[in-house]
Amino acid sequence: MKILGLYNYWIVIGLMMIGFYTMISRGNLVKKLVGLSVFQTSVMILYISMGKILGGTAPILIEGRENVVYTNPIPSVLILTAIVVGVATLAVGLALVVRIKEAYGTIEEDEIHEQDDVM
Amino acid sequence: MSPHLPVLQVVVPLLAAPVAALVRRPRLSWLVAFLAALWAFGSAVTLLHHVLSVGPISYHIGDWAPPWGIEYRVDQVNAFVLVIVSGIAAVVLPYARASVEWEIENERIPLFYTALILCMTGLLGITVTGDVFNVFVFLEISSLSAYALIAMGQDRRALTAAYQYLIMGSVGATFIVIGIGLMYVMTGTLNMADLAQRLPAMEANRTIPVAFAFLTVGISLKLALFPLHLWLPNAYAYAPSTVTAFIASTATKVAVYMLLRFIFTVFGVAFSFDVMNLDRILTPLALAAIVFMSLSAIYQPNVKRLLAYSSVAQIGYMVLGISLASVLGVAAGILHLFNHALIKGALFMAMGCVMYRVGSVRIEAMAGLGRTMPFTMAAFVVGGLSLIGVPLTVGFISKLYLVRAALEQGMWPVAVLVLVGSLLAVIYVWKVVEVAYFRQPIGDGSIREAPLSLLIPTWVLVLANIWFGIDAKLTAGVAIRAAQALLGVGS
Amino acid sequence: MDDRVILRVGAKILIPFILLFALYVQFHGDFGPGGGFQAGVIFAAGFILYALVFGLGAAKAVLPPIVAHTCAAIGVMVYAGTGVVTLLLGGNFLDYNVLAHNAEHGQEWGIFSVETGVLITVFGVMVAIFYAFAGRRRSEP
Amino acid sequence: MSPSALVGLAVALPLAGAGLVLALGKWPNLREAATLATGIALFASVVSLLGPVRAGLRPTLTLMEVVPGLSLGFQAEPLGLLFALVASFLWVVTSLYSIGYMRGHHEEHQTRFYTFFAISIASAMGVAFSANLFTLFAFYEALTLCTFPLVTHHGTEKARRAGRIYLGILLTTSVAFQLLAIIWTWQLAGTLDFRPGGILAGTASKGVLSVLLVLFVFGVGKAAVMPFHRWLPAAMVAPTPVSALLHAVAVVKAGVFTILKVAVYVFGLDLMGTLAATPWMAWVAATTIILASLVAFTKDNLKARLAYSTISQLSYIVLGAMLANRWGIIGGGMHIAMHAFGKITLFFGAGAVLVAAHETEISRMHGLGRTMPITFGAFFIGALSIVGVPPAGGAWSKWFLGLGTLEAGQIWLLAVLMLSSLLTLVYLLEVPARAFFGMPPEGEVRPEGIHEAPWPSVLALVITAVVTLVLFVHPGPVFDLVSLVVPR
Amino acid sequence: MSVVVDVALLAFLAVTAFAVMKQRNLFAVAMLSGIYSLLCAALYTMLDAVDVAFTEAAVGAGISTVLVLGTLALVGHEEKKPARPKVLPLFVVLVTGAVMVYGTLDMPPFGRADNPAHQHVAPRYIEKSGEETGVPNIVTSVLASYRGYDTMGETNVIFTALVGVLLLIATGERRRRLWSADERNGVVTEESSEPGEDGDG
Repeated sequence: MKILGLYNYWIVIGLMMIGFYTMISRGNLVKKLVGLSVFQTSVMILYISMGKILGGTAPILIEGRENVVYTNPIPSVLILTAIVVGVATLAVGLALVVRIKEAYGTIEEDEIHEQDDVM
Repeated sequence: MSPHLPVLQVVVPLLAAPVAALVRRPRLSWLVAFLAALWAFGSAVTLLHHVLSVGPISYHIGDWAPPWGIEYRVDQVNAFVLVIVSGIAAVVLPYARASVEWEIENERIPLFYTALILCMTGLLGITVTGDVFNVFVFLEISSLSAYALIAMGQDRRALTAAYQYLIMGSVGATFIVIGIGLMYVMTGTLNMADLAQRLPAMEANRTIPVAFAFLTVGISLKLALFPLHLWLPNAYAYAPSTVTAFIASTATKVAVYMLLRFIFTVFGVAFSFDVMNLDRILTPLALAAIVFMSLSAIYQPNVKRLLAYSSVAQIGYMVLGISLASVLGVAAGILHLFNHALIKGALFMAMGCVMYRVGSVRIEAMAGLGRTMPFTMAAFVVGGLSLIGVPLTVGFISKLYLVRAALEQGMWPVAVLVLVGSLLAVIYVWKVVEVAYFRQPIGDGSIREAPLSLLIPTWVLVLANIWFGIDAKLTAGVAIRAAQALLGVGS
Repeated sequence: MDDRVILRVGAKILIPFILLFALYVQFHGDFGPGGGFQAGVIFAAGFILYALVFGLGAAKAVLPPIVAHTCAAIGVMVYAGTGVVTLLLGGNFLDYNVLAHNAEHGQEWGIFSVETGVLITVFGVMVAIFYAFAGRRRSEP
Repeated sequence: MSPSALVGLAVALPLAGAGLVLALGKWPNLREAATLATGIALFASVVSLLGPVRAGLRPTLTLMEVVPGLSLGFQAEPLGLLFALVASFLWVVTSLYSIGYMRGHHEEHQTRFYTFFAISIASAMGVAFSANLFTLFAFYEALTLCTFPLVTHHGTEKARRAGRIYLGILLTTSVAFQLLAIIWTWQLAGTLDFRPGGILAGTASKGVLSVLLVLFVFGVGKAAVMPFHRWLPAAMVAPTPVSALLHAVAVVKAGVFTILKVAVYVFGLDLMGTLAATPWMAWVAATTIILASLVAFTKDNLKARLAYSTISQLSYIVLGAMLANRWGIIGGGMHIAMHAFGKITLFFGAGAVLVAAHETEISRMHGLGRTMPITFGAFFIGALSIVGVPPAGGAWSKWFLGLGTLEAGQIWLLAVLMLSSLLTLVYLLEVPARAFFGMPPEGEVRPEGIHEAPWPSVLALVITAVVTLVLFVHPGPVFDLVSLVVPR
Repeated sequence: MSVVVDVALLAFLAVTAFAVMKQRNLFAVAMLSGIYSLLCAALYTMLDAVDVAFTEAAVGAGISTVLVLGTLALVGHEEKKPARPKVLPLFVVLVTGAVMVYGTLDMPPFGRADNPAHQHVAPRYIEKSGEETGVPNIVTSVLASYRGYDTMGETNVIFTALVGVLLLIATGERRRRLWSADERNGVVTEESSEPGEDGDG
């Protein structure tokens, strides 16, 4: 039972790790950033699943109905912020990639290093 | 003192940022930024004074009592850090004006200053808040602006440096978020004080140690703790002079503060050191940083890069002090936080002067500057001596406390390594000094002394190095009290 | 040209609805899902669609980048400004209760005003970022 | 003027002098005049401290508290006063000498030279009058740093390499060992003040204190105890006045002075006597004495030979301290003065030869005595003093050191002293011997027109030689002053 | 029932994430990440986080994808074949994952109402926010009022992102000076978009 209860978390951890791996193992600068956003998104899933209460409803008060179980709103709030932060990071990162492409003519890490090392 | 000062400390710069963006005139936006920094410095000093005389302040934003609302909490520790950050900003901005006009294209300048204020705002926000998620939000403000600022460097490697910083920084931030989430799921709260109350009950639990681990690693990425420092050298080396001077003396310091805050206030010294045995990891890493990074500094052909490596080593000193987990040790760490900000600020600003006149900060380019730019190089020498830890400079005070803290616990090998570190500093500082004073100037003798607008701020910091090295009662006293506050022992 | 006429007509019809929907999301945020941020994104999406269909030039003619930048800055100031106003009215920062004669209205107004701030900023930022990327000349590899 | 103000003045005057010199750089005559004037004023103020101190006063001046429990302060006590007297008097003489030397030798950057010279003296005064280990360390390091430009004065590659060795050894020892020892002392004793009877007694186990003693002895690199002596020969690339005053008097004496202070005021003789490390350190010193003398033999370059002679003589003083008894300290203390006058005379002689005859190698000085009788006469007297035979002052200090060894029951150390005196006799007197009686090898003719060095230089070395003689006839003042350090 | 759906969604997510990692055509990657976001949005609705779902759909699937595509238009869309399987990253990732799994072992099981997280602060929002703010959507009230300061920070983050992007790619790029590689005496070379000329000399 407990294992089943944690299954959710484990999948999410798996997702996080896939994103994380994409991010740190790939040499393509755009790919890294996509990996980063997958990583971050998965963390958000973790948060949201923490907030879920089985049999609960979305945390929007319903007039005149007593003892409704509402899902925990706090993770949602935090994640709303986190999503924004994520897209902000992505935007800056992509802008950097564009500039790097203009300066080096490539967005592959190893080629960039080669260029800098010959100097 | 206005009761709203804690929040105004952050909100005024935060409001100044869009204004600086809107005025769209370099000079005007500079003025806005400068005023914001002055305000921040003023209020930080007021806060520190108030905290030292009256005691910690708790400010409820939106008038929602914590843990339901976000709390701003000012105590001896972060008031001190506030003073450091805003003080450096207040010194760097006058300096920035000339340097930025030379290094940054005109139409970029207003946004440049906007980013600079945003960076400061973020750092101040991290420092003053008492809510762990709020830390993350402001962390991102400071980081994002820092990435952009670093990328403004003239060498194209600034771009790759910024990108690398962005990747590693985001990993760090995400780790911090994970840590916060795990803490939240176990306690249901995000308020630091509240967490501190509820966590001890969880010590047996396996989730909290993991949260602790993620937070520590995430923060270590931000503070460039060896071996997670890879982003730092290039970032410092290729960023514009102003940016290097500001970020080098504030960003990592605030990260160190975060480490202090989490391991001492949130988790508590007992959990961090008795249960998690943090010292067994931090002490070796810190020592490794001190020795290896000082060694690699010796082999750098670019002085800014050399100083960057030395920064990583110096961070080692701070972390070492923290890892001793004694009042004296933590005080030494906090003291070095302040002192190193002064040292590196001065040194990087001197390098900015060189950049301004010579257009390069490679060691060969220093040739003969002792004669052509006497005041700049004198500033560098004094800063270097302070970095080495010569008596009557701030560097010496830090070493004094650190070594004493180590000896207090009978760790004399640690003490020896600390001193060895400063000997290595002698080597890399002297490398530069020799070139500057014993080589003939290169090129036609067109190189002149840097303009006063650069020299004066630089020398302000240099003199601060000496002043707080001769009269360290204030800084040392505050550091001790801050350490006592963190460790929760009589104060 | 002609092959895109359907697209253009479609867009002309669609965009007003998108903008309306954005406003709905904005004001309905108190009762259902939605709020300033989502509204801002959708609003921006409308413009981006316009730019994609009618070209960047046309879009910039309708909404010059400078305006977008200003929006971004203004929004932040609106949000923080709300806090300052509450300070001036004697409350803590962002303590909406003081904004009106009673707490509930205060909260209502406060939340409305900050959500507006968010809307403006997000809209401005999204459009401006889109302009920045779209306006960049491709560098030949 | 109150005594404590005078103490401050002693440190401030040379600094002011440095500023003055820098300001007057354009007009050499005024510049040198400023140096001389400062020197005389300094000497006067130090002398005027003599009365109060002998009357038992300890004028103290605390500048400020750096961190709680650690202050920057000065205090005039007999030993420091002696050091200050010697250094300040010889500064006047040396400035006189340098005028002749620097001009006769057409040195460059003379303003820089005189400026840093004055700053060095200021630091030496700071060391002499420091009221606690922290202050002492601060000025000790300052002395190292501000003599660096003097050592590398010529800026040649050779000078630069020498500078690296100089800085390398002095900073390494002081930071790695001395600073560690100081902070450790602070940790143990809770204070760093110099107090009669010491501050360390009973604060830690004998073993720890022994380690501490070793750290101090090797940490004071300026005492040039082997194996940390290489910097001193290296420093000889500097212009002769620097070698003469700084590397025969101010810097090196600052080192041995520090060791004496630590022995008397930090450890205390009683404690020292009980430490296992003390005799060992005594033997380290003894070894240095012998080895340095032997090396001196092999050196044909006069300044190099003098340098190694200095190394050996310094260890006499270290030895005196390590004997940990009254006579040892008195002998060591007196040797500070006696060796200073003797050795500076020798260096003046070497410099004079360099200026007048452009000779540096002993083997090529044959016959010079006949053209430069005054110089080599003075040299002879200086040599006698270093050897330690009448009628030169050096005899007394060696005599008391001898007594010290006997009181310590270290008959073998006495033998070492005897032996090294013998060695010294041979390697020093060789020089005047060659000069007066040596014959040039066949077929070599000296360039004509060699005569004594410029008059200021000659005057200077005559003065020091005479003082050396006087100190034999009237050792009283020195003896009284030093014996105040270790009252019966 | 809902559990089943959410388990299925998670499985889809895993597949998509894996595809993102493997796929080397970056346009496809962009699309896949968009799909990933949409699936997340669906999952969030399953988990009663409707606001988040909405936002994720708008941002993750919308804005982010547009940005990535816009970038790809500027920088080309073929990823180089990874040279060799990197060992260190794999190790790092496995360790991190293992630590996290270890951490979940004592985590309260998924979806229980008695989890500590639901006991402490959230209940007050659920009970009081109604009369305290008069806003039925608790998420909105917490977002804009209780934790309004966070949201202000968030707005600032967005603004910061704009400042960063404008600094980087909206202004004066063509006249930007670059120093030649060994910056000796700061030799200045004009940046041009063509590789080879730019900066390396």
